[in-house]
Amino acid sequence: MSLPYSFRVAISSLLHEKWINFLSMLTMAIGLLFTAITLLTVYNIDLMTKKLPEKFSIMLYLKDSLAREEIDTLIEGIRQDPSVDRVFFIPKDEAFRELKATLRNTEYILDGLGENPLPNSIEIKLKAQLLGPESVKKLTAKLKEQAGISEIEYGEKFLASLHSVRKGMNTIGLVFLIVLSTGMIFICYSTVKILFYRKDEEIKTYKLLGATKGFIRTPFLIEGAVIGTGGGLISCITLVSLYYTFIFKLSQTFPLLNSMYFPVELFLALPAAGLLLGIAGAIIAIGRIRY
Amino acid sequence: MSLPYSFRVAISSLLHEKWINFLSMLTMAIGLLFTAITLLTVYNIDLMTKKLPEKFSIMLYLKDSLAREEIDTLIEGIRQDPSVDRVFFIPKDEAFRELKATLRNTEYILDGLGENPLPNSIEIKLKAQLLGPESVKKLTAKLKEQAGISEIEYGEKFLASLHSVRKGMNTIGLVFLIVLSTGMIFICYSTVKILFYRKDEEIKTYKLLGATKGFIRTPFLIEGAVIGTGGGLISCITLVSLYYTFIFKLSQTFPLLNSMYFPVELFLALPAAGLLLGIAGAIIAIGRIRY
Amino acid sequence: MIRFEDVSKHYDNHTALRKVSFSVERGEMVFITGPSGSGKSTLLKLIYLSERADEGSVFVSGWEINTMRDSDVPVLRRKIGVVYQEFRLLYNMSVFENVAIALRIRGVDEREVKARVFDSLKIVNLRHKSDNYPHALSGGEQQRIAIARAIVAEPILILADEPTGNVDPDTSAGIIRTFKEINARGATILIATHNRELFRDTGKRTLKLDFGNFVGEGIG
Amino acid sequence: MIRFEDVSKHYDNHTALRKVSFSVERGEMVFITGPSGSGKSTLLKLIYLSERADEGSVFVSGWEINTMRDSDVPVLRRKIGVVYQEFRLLYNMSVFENVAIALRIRGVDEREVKARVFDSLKIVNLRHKSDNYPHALSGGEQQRIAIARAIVAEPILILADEPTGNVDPDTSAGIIRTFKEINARGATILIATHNRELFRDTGKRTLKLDFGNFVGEGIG
Ligand SMILES: Nc1ncnc2c1ncn2[C@@H]1O[C@H](COP(=O)(O)OP(=O)(O)OP(=O)(O)O)[C@@H](O)[C@H]1O
Ligand SMILES: Nc1ncnc2c1ncn2[C@@H]1O[C@H](COP(=O)(O)OP(=O)(O)OP(=O)(O)O)[C@@H](O)[C@H]1O
Ligand SMILES: [Mg+2]
Ligand SMILES: [Mg+2]
Repeated sequence: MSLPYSFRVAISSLLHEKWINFLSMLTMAIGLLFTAITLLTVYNIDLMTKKLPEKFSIMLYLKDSLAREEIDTLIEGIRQDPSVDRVFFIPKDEAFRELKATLRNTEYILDGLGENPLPNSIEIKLKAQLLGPESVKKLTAKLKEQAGISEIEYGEKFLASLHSVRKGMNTIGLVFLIVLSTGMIFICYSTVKILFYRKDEEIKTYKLLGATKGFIRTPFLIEGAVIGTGGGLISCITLVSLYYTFIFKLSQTFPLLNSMYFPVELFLALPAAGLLLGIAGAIIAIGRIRY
Repeated sequence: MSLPYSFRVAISSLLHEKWINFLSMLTMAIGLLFTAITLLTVYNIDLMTKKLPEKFSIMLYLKDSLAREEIDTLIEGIRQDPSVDRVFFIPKDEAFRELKATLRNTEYILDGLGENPLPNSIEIKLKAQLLGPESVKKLTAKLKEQAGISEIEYGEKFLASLHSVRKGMNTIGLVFLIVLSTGMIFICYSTVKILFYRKDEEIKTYKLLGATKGFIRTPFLIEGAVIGTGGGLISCITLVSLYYTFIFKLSQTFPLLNSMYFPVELFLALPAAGLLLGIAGAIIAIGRIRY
Repeated sequence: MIRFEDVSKHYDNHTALRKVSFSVERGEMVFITGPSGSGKSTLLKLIYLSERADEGSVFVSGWEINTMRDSDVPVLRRKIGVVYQEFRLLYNMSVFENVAIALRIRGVDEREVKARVFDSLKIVNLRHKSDNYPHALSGGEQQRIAIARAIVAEPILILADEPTGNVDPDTSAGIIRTFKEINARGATILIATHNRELFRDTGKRTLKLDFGNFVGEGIG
Repeated sequence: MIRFEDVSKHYDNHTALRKVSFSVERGEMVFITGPSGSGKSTLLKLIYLSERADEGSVFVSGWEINTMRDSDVPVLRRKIGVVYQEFRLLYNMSVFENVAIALRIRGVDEREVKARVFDSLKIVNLRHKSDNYPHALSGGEQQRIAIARAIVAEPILILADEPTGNVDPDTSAGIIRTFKEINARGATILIATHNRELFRDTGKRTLKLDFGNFVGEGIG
């Protein structure tokens, strides 16, 4: 059987019942749209929680007795550690200026102090991907053995809660993504299945006339593909419009949205996903053809 | 026509094509499930952002010259303001202890100070629902006219960003809720429509036999109602299971989830919503019956 | 009972009836005959308002039904029993329910339904198939179910479109005998058929259609 | 060409054929007759494998088709042209496509299709309806489309189930004439019918079924 013929049959069948086919297209569009929105949301939340570790650092308060060269070798040693990203030296004078700035209107508190009571300190930023309660424990244990450090401080609580937030967010996001995608894929499949249900008699007639499985299936696969791709295109257009009408406008008043990431690949993937779903849906919907 | 008869017809029709009807039920279940999940999410985010204002307060730093009675009348006056929720007086000694606690390991900074340099202060908590940049401006303007107050401090930036976060979250949540609910309701309708599409011939036969509109519609409405209610029940059961397998377990490791609110009414509303959607879907799907 | 006055019916690309006039008296039994595509089914459809005439007037029981309001159509149809050429059975209902539906639509008391349905099924010799579904019946059996459904409610007018196309001569004769009995009890009956054996020797009036025109009238 | 050996067919609650044996030679034209529900359609269904026999053997062209593998079924069916009692037209395709499908399934070259379809439609006098959709045709016209589809691919075996139930005597005679011509060119033809006029004076063999048993054989 020639492919152009199958195409003609599929197109004529699509047009012959255009409203119900358009309805199916819209339903698939909605399924794909929500999968895309969830994907985007989960992805962006993940991006945002990835940025959080930047705020984390380990502070080393140094003994006043340490000479400048000793400090330099200390810093150099820390830099060697594989989990360390960047190291800053904060001289005691700078720390004092910062404290003053923090106290702002009440800085007169410090006026009574003759001398700067703050120590020199070193701030350590860790590599984001290696950041976790264990790696920090290991590093601090090593640093404790070093001479010249009077105290080590890091936000243990912050680190722990940051970690649980990230894990929680990612788990919830993933669960949500899986549940929703499964649901939406099921909806796409179910739409094609219910749509093709009434074609049973048609398929039976084809079989009785002696048509091969391929001959019977091809037009239906094309129909499924057209409905799926159509749905994908509609969802793609809707997503772009939603982006421009809401996210784009809202980001003026709500700058957090500005940093959201909308990968172009996703937009292009929607019609492709629709195509695949449509064909797969049609294959499953028609089922095994038995003579 | 007797209602029991319509029921029998509907049930026999449902059973006659049980798989496709079950598929429609599942599809509606998914639609309802996601609407419920979104509703819950938006609702909980709203609840959480509603709790944020508790962290906001206005600080009044008082002149040392103020006598205890004067302070009391001042506090009494502030309490009269309709936007004020609670008022605390913080004596200078307590403020000093707090500062010491804040500075923790570096409290020796304060050792040099002979006398407590901090003033007495009053902390004002506003009613959450009246909290906003304007109401705070109005209150502080009024307070500025009072004698005995050396300074008024409040987190202008915090307030502004809190406000925009709440507004943004609520807007996004609402948009998402509307878009998703519309989509899911459409899916429910579309499922019933596609399912009933192949009943055209059946309806035509009924009409030719002289059946009244009510006679024709009733069995289909019952079918729609059964499919909708079934879908609602399935979504309800799934939601409860999801709650127990995920949220409940996750909340052990991720305590934020503990404070999530799962209203029982929502669970009960799902089958009811399914029922309504099923009947409405059937009415629209059958359409105007014309002779 | 039935009167056509210069009735024409045009489909998109075809004129099925051309200025047809005739009348059938109350209590008559009339055959309509003519080659395939001559407009027999169309003529019947205009009576039960499955189609509306484009020109002329159609009277049934004194009503001009061609301009009838939509809301009156089911009332008209409930007075008529129709054997459709394509049977129009309900394929997700049992044979019993397929016949009973005609009574249920007319609001017949549930206690009466069973007896009347079985009586009707007995007439077409299908009492034993009452629990089957239509797709498990032979072509002729399906046609007889359609006949049982048309007569069960004892309508004042019966329209039968090729009611014996799928049954053997003996069964056909039985069906015509049944129609004659019903006719003898007062019902008006119109049968479209090209089976000459049906109206041969019945002594009933026969109208002959060809290409949408009446071309003859005789006694069978 | 066809041989039945003690073939029985039981449906859920009914025995449609009971130990039926007969054979049809290559190039024969045979009528199968019998009352409604006697098993004529079932017998034909066993040949094109819409149903499988429960007991006995069915031979077509020397193959024992009752135990045939699923994958060979379409090969068998493409050798046969069937006029189904319920027509089985494709209602979302034009009349032309409904006939052409039989050629397309057999992989006939697209350039040949048009001419052959129109030839076939001319035989059943429906050349002018080729652009219509089936639901816009009269019952008899639909039946003739089914006949056109069965003969267009010039199969070696034609099975026709009540092929003249909805057409007038003149058209019937024309259809039988066509079948005879095709038969004269070598095709084997099996026609199930209870229209005695069809086989009267044809000089062809007639098999008579009753309640699933063969009860007689004669020359029409
Ligand atoms: N799928 C089925 N399930 C149960 N019984 C069936 C089924 N198909 C046919 N029958 C029964 O088998 C018997 C023979 O049916 P068949 O269709 O072969 O009769 P037929 O000779 O073609 O009759 P007709 O002239 O009315 O078409 C009938 O009584 C019918 O009710
Ligand atoms: N819906 C339609 N659209 C277009 N043409 C139609 C339609 N219905 C019927 N026709 C045409 O009108 C003519 C008369 O049709 P009708 O069904 O009345 O014929 P009939 O006398 O019943 O024929 P038969 O004996 O074959 O059933 C036919 O040529 C048919 O093709
Ligand atoms: Mg007709
Ligand atoms: Mg048969």
